[in-house]
Amino acid sequence: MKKNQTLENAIAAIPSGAVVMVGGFGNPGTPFSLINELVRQGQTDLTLIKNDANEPGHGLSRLIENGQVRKLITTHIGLNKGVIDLMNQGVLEVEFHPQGMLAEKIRTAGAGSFGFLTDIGIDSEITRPEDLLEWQGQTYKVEMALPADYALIHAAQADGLGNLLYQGSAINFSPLMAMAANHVIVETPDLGVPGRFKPEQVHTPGAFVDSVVPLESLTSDYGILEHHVRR
Amino acid sequence: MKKNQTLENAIAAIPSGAVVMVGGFGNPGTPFSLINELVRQGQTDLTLIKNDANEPGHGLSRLIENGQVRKLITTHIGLNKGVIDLMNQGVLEVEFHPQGMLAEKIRTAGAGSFGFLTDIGIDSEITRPEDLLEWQGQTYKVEMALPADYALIHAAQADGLGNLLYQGSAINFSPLMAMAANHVIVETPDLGVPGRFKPEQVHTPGAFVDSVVPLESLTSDYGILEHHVRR
Amino acid sequence: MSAAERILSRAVSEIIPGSIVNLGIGLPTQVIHYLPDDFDVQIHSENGILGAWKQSAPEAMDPFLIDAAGAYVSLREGASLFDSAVSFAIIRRARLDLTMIGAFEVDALGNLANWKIPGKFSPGIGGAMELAQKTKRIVVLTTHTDKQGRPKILKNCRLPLTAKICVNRIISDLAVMDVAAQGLVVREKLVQISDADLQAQTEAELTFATRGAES
Amino acid sequence: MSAAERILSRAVSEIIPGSIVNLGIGLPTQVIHYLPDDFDVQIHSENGILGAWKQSAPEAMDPFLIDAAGAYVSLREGASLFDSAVSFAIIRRARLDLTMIGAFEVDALGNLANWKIPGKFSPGIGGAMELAQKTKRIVVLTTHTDKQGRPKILKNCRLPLTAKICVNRIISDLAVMDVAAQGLVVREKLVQISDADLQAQTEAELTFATRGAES
Repeated sequence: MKKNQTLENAIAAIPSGAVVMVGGFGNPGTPFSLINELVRQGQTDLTLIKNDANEPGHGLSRLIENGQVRKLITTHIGLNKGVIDLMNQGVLEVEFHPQGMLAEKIRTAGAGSFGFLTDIGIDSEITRPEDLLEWQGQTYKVEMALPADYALIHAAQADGLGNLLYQGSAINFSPLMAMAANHVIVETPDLGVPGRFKPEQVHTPGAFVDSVVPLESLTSDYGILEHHVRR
Repeated sequence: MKKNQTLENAIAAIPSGAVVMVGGFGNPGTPFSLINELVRQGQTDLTLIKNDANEPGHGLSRLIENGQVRKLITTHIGLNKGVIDLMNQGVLEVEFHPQGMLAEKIRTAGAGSFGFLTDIGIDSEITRPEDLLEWQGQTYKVEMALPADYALIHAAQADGLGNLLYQGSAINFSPLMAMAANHVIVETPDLGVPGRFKPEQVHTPGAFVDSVVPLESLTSDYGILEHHVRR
Repeated sequence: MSAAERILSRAVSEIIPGSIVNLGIGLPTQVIHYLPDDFDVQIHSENGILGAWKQSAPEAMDPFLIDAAGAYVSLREGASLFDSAVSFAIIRRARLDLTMIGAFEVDALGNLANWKIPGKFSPGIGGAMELAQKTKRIVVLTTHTDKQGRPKILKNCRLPLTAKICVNRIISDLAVMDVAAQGLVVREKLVQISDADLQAQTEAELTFATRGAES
Repeated sequence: MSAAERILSRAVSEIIPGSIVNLGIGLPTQVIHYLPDDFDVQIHSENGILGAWKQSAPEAMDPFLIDAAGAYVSLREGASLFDSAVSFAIIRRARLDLTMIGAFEVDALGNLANWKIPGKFSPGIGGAMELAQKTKRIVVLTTHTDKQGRPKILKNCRLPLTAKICVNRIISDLAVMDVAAQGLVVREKLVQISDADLQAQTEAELTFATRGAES
C-alpha cells in the first residue's frame, strides 16, 4: 500500500505558502490529526479553504491562532469569535462566499472546469460589476473555480487503494476537495484492504487520493462538544 | 407512499413535445419499462437526451424507430446503425457532445447553474467562435446547462420517499439527470420502505424524485446481449 | 410564554405534512423540538442531511452528526446524507418546499437582511443567500422589534440584503403577516395588542385582515 | 500472429504496475485480455468504473456491468463505481496515468484524429476528446496502414482532430514510435522490415533509434 503513510511524512509534503483545503463542517469531517501535525511542523503563510474556522482552540482555529495562516477562504465563522477578531484587526485576511457557491467553486475545480455561471447573490453587495457576464441575452455572475495544492480529509473508512467512505454529516466538502486538490492527504481511524467496500458505495474513488494516514485512535477533538448539547 | 405510481399514470404525465432525459449507458441503467410504456402511449415530437441510442429494437431506439422523436442529444450512437441512417437521411436531428461535457451540462442544470467554462474541444471543429469567452485574460469555451422537463431513471433499489440506489455501471448519467429534470420518474424492481438504506449510501436523495414505479419483474430487455459476450 | 416560544409554537403550523423544510440557524432550528414526534416532514440541513430530527439522549449522540448550527441531531427513517454540492443543488433546484429563516431586518417588499451588520457583525454568508433566493416559500421568524425596542419590520431594509423580494410570510412574537402586492397584510395577531399598537411597533405600513387571533 | 495480436502483445508492456489506465474503444479494450491475471493495474472505464477486469464466465456475467464499448466486464478487489460526472472528473483532473486509444490518423506532431470521417462515419464523440486532451500519457494503438494499404501515420492529419499534440507514442503492427521534438522516432520495429520499407509505409518522416527489435 504505497498510499499508507505516517502523519509526519504526509504533512511534511506541504510547504509554507501552500493553498490547503480542509474538509469538515464544524467538527464532523474536520481532520484534526492532520491539522495538529501541521501545527506541530509549523509551515507558515498558508492559504486555507474550509467551510468554517472550527471553534477556538480546535482544528483550523489552532493554525490561525498559531500565526500560520495568511488568508482564509470560507463561508461562515460565527462560532469563532477569536478568528472574527483577528479578521477585524486585519491580522487575518478572510474571503467569504455563500456556502453552496464555495462548494460549487471547489467542485468546479474538481471537475477540471474553470468557472460557472450563476445568479446567486447577483443582486447583492457580494457581486461586483466585473463579475457579471452578458451571454446570449442574459446576465450571469461568473464564479471561478477554486483549486488547491493540498487537501486534508478525514474519512471514516479507507482502503489501501485510497477509496474513501465518509459518515454522518462529515461528508460535506470532503469528496469535493478530494477532487479539487492536486495532492490529497487523508486520515482515517479505519484503514483496511481493497475489496472491503461494495464498489457502488465508495464516496471518493482512490484515483483522487495521494496518501492515507491510519490513525490509531481518535483524540478528544473528535468527540461531543458539550455546548452543542441541548440542555 | 405518494411516490408509488403505476407505469401508465407515471408516463401519462409526459406531453408530446417534452424534453426527456433518459438514464443509462448502453443497456445498464436504461429504463426499458418506462420507455416501452412511452412507446405504447405514443407521445410525439420528443427531444431526448441520452448517452447513446441503445441498440436496434431496444430501449431508446424503439422511440426513434417509432417516429416519436424530433431530436436526440447524445454522445455516441456507434452501436446503432439504424439511428445513424435516420440521422444521415435527415429524419432525425442529432446533436453530439463529448461524453463528459454532456454529463457536466446535465449536472450543471442539476446544480441550478446556467453554464460552465471549459477547454474541452476548444481547438476542435466542435467549437464555434461564438462559444468562446475571453475572461480575465484567458479564453474559455462556454458550455451551457442542459435541463429537461422529465427524466426517466432505472434504479436498482428505491424507498417510498424516493431515495435511490444504483448498481454496477448502471449509475452513469442517472443521478445527474435526477437532479436536472423538473419531473423525475423512476422505475425499480425493488421498492421498499424508508429506513432500508444506510443514509450515507443513498445515491439520489428522494428530494429529487417525483414518482417511483415498482416493476414486478425485469423483462428480457435487461438481460445479457449475446453479441457483447466474448467468444 | 416567551417571545421565542410564541414564535416557535406558531411556526409549527406553517409546515405542511409530507413537505421538505430547511430550518435556518437561530430560532428556526428550534422549531424541530416543537414538532410532534410522528409529524410527517423531512428536515433538510444544508451541511448534507435530508431527514434530520431531534437530538438523541447524550448516550446515543453521534459526534459526526450535527445540523448547520452545530447542534447534534438524529436521523429519521429514510434519511439520506450527501455532500455540500448535492445539498445546495437541492436548494438551488427549488426542491425545498419551505425555508424558515431568521432576520435582522425584513421589509414590506419581502426583502430580507440577515447576514451582515457592517462594522458590527459579519461572520460570513453561510447558506442564507441560496436558501432565501431559491426556496419556493420563505417564512421569516423574528421578534417584532430588536432588544432596544426598534422595529425590525421596515418600509425598506437598510442593511445589506441577503436576497431581494423573497419573503412570503413573517411570524413575529406579536403577529403573522403576509407579503402581498399591497404590502404587509396582518393575518393573525395577539388578542391583547390593538391594531394601532402593532402598527406603532412596525415601520412598514400594515393592512389588517386578521382571521382570528392567537393567545 | 495477426497484426492486432502483435499490437496488443506489445501494448501490455506499456502499462506500469500500480498505474491507472483507460482503454479506448476498439483495439485498446482488448489489451485487458493480454494482461496477467495478477497484474497490478486499475482499469478505468469512462462509463463509471475504476477497477474493471476480464469478462467473467457466462454464468457469472452481470448484465448491469459493461465497459464503454458495451462488453461485459468483471471487477477487481478494490474497484469503485461512480457516475459519469465523477468519471470524467478523473479524466479531466489528469488522474489517469495512461490512455491507450485507437486512431484513424495520427501525425508527426502527435495530433490525433479518431472520431469522425466526414460524409462517411460520424457516430459521435464519446469520451475520446477528453481522454486525448487530458490524460498525462497517450499511446495510440493502430495498424500501420489502413485496409487499402494507405499510411495512417501522416505528416499532418487530414481528418477533423480529436485533440492537438496529445500523442506520446504509437504502437503499430510494424513498429513502436515516439512523438519527439524532431518528429517520429522509431524505438522498435519488426526484424523482417527494413528502415526503408517502414518509411515507405509511413507518410511522416521517421528517425531511427531502435534499441532492438521485436519478433
